[in-house]
Amino acid sequence: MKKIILSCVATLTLVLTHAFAGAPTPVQAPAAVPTVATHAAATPSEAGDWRTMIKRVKALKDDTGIAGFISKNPPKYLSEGYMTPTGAMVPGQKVKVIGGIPYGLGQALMIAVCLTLLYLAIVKEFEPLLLLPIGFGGLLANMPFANVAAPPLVDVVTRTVTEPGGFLYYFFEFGISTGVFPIMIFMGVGAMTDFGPLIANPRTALLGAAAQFGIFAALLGALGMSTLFPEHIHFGLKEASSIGIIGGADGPTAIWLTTKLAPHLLGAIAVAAYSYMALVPIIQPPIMKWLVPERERKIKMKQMRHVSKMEKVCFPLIVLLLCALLLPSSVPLIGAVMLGNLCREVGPSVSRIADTMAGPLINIVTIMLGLAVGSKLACEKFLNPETLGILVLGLIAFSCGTAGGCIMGRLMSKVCKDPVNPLIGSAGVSAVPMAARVSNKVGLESDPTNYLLMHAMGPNVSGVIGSAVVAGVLYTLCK
Amino acid sequence: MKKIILSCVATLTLVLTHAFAGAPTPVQAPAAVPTVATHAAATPSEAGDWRTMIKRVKALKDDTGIAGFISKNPPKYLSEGYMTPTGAMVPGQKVKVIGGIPYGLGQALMIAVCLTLLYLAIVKEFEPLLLLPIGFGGLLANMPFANVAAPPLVDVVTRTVTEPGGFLYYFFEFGISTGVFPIMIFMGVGAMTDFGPLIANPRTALLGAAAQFGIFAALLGALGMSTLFPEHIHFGLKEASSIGIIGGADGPTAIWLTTKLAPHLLGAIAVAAYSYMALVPIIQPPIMKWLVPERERKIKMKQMRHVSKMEKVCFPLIVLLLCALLLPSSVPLIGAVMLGNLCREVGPSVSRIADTMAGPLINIVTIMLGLAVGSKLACEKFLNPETLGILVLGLIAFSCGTAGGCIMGRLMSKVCKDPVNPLIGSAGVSAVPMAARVSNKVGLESDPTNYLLMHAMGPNVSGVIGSAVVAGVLYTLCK
Amino acid sequence: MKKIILSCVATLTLVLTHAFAGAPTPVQAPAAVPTVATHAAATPSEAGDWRTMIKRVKALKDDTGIAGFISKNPPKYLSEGYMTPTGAMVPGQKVKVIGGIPYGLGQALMIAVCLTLLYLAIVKEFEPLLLLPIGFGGLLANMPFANVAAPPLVDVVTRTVTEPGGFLYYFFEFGISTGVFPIMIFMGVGAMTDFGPLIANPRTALLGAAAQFGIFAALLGALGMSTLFPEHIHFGLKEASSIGIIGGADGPTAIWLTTKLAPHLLGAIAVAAYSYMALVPIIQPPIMKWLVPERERKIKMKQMRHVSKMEKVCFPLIVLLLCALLLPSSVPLIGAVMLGNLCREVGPSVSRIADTMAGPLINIVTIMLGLAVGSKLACEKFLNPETLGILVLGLIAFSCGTAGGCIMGRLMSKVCKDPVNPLIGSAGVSAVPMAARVSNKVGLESDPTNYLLMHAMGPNVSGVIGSAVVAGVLYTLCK
Amino acid sequence: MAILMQGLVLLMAGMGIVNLFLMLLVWVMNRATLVVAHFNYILPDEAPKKKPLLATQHVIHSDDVLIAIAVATAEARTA
Amino acid sequence: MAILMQGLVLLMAGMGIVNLFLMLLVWVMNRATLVVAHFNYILPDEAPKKKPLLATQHVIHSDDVLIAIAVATAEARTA
Amino acid sequence: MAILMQGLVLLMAGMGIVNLFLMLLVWVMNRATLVVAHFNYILPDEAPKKKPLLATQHVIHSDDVLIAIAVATAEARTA
Ligand code: NA
Ligand code: NA
Ligand code: NA
Repeated sequence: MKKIILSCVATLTLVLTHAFAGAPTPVQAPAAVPTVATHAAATPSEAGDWRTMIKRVKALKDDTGIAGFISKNPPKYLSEGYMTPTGAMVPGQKVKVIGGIPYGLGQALMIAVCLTLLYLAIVKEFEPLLLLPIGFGGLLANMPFANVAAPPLVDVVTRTVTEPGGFLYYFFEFGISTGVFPIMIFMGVGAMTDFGPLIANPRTALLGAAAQFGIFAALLGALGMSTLFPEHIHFGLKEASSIGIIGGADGPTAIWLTTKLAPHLLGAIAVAAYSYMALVPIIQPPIMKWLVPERERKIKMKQMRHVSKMEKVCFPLIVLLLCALLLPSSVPLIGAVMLGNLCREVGPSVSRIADTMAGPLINIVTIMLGLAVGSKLACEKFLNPETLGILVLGLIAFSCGTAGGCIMGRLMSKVCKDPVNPLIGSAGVSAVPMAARVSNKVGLESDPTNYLLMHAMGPNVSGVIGSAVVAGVLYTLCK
Repeated sequence: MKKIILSCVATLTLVLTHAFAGAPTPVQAPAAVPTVATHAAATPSEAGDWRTMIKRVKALKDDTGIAGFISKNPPKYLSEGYMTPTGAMVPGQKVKVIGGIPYGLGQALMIAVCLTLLYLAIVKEFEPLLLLPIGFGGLLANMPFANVAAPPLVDVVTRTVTEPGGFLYYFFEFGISTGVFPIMIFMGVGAMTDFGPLIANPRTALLGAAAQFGIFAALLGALGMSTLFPEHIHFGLKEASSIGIIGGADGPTAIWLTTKLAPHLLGAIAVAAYSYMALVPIIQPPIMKWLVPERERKIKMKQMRHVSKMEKVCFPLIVLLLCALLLPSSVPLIGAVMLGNLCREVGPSVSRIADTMAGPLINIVTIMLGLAVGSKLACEKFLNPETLGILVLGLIAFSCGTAGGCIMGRLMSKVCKDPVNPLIGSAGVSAVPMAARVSNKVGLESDPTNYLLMHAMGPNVSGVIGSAVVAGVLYTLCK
Repeated sequence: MKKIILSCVATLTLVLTHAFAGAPTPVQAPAAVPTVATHAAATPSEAGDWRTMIKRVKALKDDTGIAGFISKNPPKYLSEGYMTPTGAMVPGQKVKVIGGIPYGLGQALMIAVCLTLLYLAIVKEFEPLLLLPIGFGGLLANMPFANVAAPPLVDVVTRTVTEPGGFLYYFFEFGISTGVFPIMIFMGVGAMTDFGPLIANPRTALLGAAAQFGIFAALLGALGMSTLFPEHIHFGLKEASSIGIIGGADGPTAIWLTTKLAPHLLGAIAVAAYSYMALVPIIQPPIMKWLVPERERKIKMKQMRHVSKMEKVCFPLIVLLLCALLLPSSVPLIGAVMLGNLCREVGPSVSRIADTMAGPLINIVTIMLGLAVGSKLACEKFLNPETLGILVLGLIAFSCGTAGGCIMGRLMSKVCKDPVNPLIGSAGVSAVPMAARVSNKVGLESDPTNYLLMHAMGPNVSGVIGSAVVAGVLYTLCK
Repeated sequence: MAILMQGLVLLMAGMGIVNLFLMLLVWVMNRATLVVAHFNYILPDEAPKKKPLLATQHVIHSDDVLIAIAVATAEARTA
Repeated sequence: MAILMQGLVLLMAGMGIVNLFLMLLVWVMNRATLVVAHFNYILPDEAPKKKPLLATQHVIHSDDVLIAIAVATAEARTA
Repeated sequence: MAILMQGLVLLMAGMGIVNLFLMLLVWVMNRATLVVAHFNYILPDEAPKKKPLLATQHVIHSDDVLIAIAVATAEARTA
């Protein structure tokens, strides 16, 4: 077996080396023959003799990934700009990777980053449904000369597409640039979410509001960072808002807002959002234990009342109408969640729709959204101190959100007649249903008979509404 | 609990009122500091100090839905026109709501209309799979400043999209403007339809033809209306044809034709078509009983012969080829139905395709089609006497179609050797399978042992072919 | 029954003949009345009196399919060019069907061809999941005046679409022009493929490499043909490469490459590729028996070792990274397969994604891809000697691929320590899993106890990688 | 009124065409049935024809399973 | 520092709005519950509430169930 | 003829590259297998590997059926 491989390799290497070396081969005759194309349909590629082809074969070595990884230059469409198929001119940018390292090396580093993401997704099971596609998309997008995320080549005069773009480019333009994918994910989220615990105990919505504090803490932090390190970190209000929304702990909301306000940070923010959502069981418990004294952690809440179908059907419409009256900019996000939820609660007559939203539709969109978001993990945008900042700020966002929820929980625990266990406050950051499970788990540690899961679902789902509201507000104020 | 809410509300109201009131706060110092952006990446939103931001916060009150509902003006893109991302210029229109009421009030009324639609869909179960998305789409599209159905903002010079459109805009452009969604729905319809009863008893196709009379009755009615009330109702041939096709009792056919001939009536026509389809069990029986004497209602039909697989596989191809030879304009609709049906009848080797057409694909498309159609429920197009006219004419269409079918049924009953129960004629309006069930039910009332369901499926499915044929003819003659 | 049909036909024929004959009907009065539109909304279609309408009805006979099939001219958009909605100008072509026969007759012949394809798909079960949609798409696209594959009509000045295109046009532009559909199919293929046998026995990959010889044999054959018959056959390097790739026996790879290099051959090449894939059980066995002596056909291979989950998860990443390093142009295809496979192997945590790729997503895309590819079965491109050439060359490709695999199999059988049955070499042409089954069957004929299926899956799946590699190389060298 | 006359022409043409088309279809199908009868062997009927249904329609609830179990158990008991 | 002040305004405005909105929601829902209670008859609760889940889960074939029953019954009989 | 020569070059280059690539793959995989063997603990094999199937095809959780059978049998026995 080894022999055959070796002998084949030897022979072929010989042939190819020869070709690459450009050695004058014995067969010289054809050189004299004029190589005019022999028939009408002759395409340019036929012009020229076999030597042209050998030259092309040799030129292959300049197009290998290896050559790409040691190259200095970013892809032309990035540095020189391009025309989109619809005729828009996208200007070129000054592309600079951190430390002035060559672009190819930057791509190689990004591939390492993406492999790490895949490791986290696959082995550590960090939100694998999203981080696996995002990591894989980043992997593909950083392969030199593969053009998987490249725009199509457009003839500037006739406007025709001379070479189609990469598939990640089309996924992105189709679903992320238009904002359609996050909306469709939200429909599925709505169709999978039971707002019953919130309806049974509406006051828990306040915990979902308080947990949004993390968003603004990170926002302020981002502005502070860029005031402190003006030469390294450049976050304006738009960037700070997009970073803050990581604290909303809702992937689609974060992607929706970032696409609109700070698209250049999309990769880093999406990665941070999903990573910290996966880390909720690690981030939250210490904060919860620090802020909520043992005694209050043992508080048992009253069993939840039954919620009628009529209430569940009316709820999405009420929320949507309130939102329409007060915060129109949040309507797309809230509307999508409430559409999905309405279909879910109406029951059998529209279960085809609800099942589709929560099944094939959300799955298909998740694949394409993940890959498209991953395609924005470009080295010049990810390998810089700002990404580090985003990671730090994301952690701040989650921590402050958790703290906000817990403190509000303690406040409510004091003020309300019915007992409230402050631990359910931390579930207000959403990250459905992980955060609610964390509340439950921490509660069980103090009293093994105290099941908080259903109670924590109230703040948990109201956190989704809360961060959609905040996203709308930030969009209106910062756009 | 109440206390906490009240105290919080009080504090926050104070803060916000203060902000809204624009009262000079004590902190005056920063005013003197020149607020030049502190670093290169400074975006415009950073320029200006905190007062700018407070001004923006105050300005939020002009962008609430409440402000929208009391505003007079339609959205700018409607009144002033806009450029699409592909560079087409859509001219502005003179937008006038009935009675000269302010646009915002019109939107509020439309929201009430949409809530009524949702009520019908959810509680009364009027074709909920379509009317729920249509109603919800209308709800979203009529929320002021939410821009859920707005086109993207395009920079007229560089042609770049500066703000993406609403998701309902993209659904509409993607699937309805192109005519692709109704076609895909029809594939699924074909994959769910058994043409066996029609193949076993081909002459029942004539009942499906006769029931198309409703289409033309409504068409004439529409023209008559606009001749009688020229100052209120303006239906030309295109509008009349689109209204008439309601009588086809096929949603996708109606949407397909209306999109091409009278897109401004799309909302009203789709709503009328699906509503009356749901009302078939109420509309048809009186007409059937009035036109068919008790004696004939008792006629028992011969049991249906077995239809071989070979016949079922050949049928879609035969219909398609006939259509291609005679009525090319009906080929897209008939072709889609017959493709779906062919996949269904071929059996296991292509069941993946047939199951997908009749499952995930039709479900996904239904969601997007319903929402997109609903987004055309704009007040200036719906709140006017013409909508009332459409509702009246839709009823006429269904009634005359039923009558046409029944009369042809009686004629066939007289002429044919094999017994024909005229009640199956009413099933010719399609509304599969509702109309066939109505035939069965009315038949059972006269003779509790006379099951007409399978016999009525013949005219029922031929009604689908019939109205697709009529849609093609109307399109060719009126475009 | 007959009577009623006949009498109706008589009456209606009378009416219509009258109309067609243009006989002056008694009702002359309206002629004097000026037919100025009676109200503001008057559309052009209302102008004119009933005679205009009768004229239009009469004109219908020029638009029937029958008239189309006897017409000489190709559709205007083909001969005169058109503007796409994005503003690109597609120039007109000189459309010439073989033998100078009228275009309509050409379309009729193509319909016969497509019915044959449907026959093969339905009755002979030749890759029915693809050939049924392809055949049906061809059927629809060749129906005169049906415009199912026509581009939209665009107003050259305002750039607005005045009449939407056919749905096959949109399917094609959306998924094939962009190259997205073949990529998505490949994701599903990856999610359905088990690379275990290849991982257990990596050296079988060499068989998958050797079987790619068919591609180049056909490529050379195509060039030879066009040298021999320069007046009938015009294959340049691009065309020859696209034809050669038929030998890859992978539909998506063939469609992907052909769309980029020789889109005018897409219909013929896709049909050839899928047809020969279905014919693998007929094409391969004689060649295998001729090249592999009875004695070697009986060789029993060692039982395969167990492959751990970790290996299966690492495999797609290793292949992808190797590909990125050496052959960036193959990354889109290989990347898609490996993404699907990674999701499959990671297991339960991402099974939603893997199930979707291998289920609803691949099914939906298959329907649209098949129809869109079929829409390119135009007579001027299919009815010519080149198609015959493509069919011959496709057979050469499959045969030479099989031969290449078998010969390499014998070589390996001689050189390797562990026994290798040369019959598994033929599975290297991919056509998963058909070719592997053929290896197994031929093996069983020589020794009824020798099951080669699992061993043949190694070369079988490596053939997929091999032809994706070749597609990338051909694209780079010939574009 | 002119437009009403046009509508009338549309009615006659439209009803005429749809009737003619479907009559032709009836005629062709009556013929085709006779012809096809000789070729049924090409695509023989499957024993238990499975009809593609809505994906969500096959969805069964564990309830159904429970009922099935109940029935089975009951039958077993009485066996 | 100017930008930090802007951020502070954003914080106050944002937290204020989200709190106000959700408080309003709490208030409306508390009211709505009382009202809706009178209209529960419009949409009565279904006996065993089915929750829409992932389509790919839970699709079962009646055949499988029948086989399961058959096996179960058979085993039970022979037990 | 010139074009045939080009085709020949293509053949040699193409076959060379695909062979080299897959040989390299063979070599890498042989190496990788040895390395990966030490890391199998990272992703342990699951007991019964479930293969992704067509969604519409009625994916069942055999567990459900098994549980059903078990319960049915048990009940029947104790009956
Ligand atoms: Na949240
Ligand atoms: Na109909
Ligand atoms: Na292959």
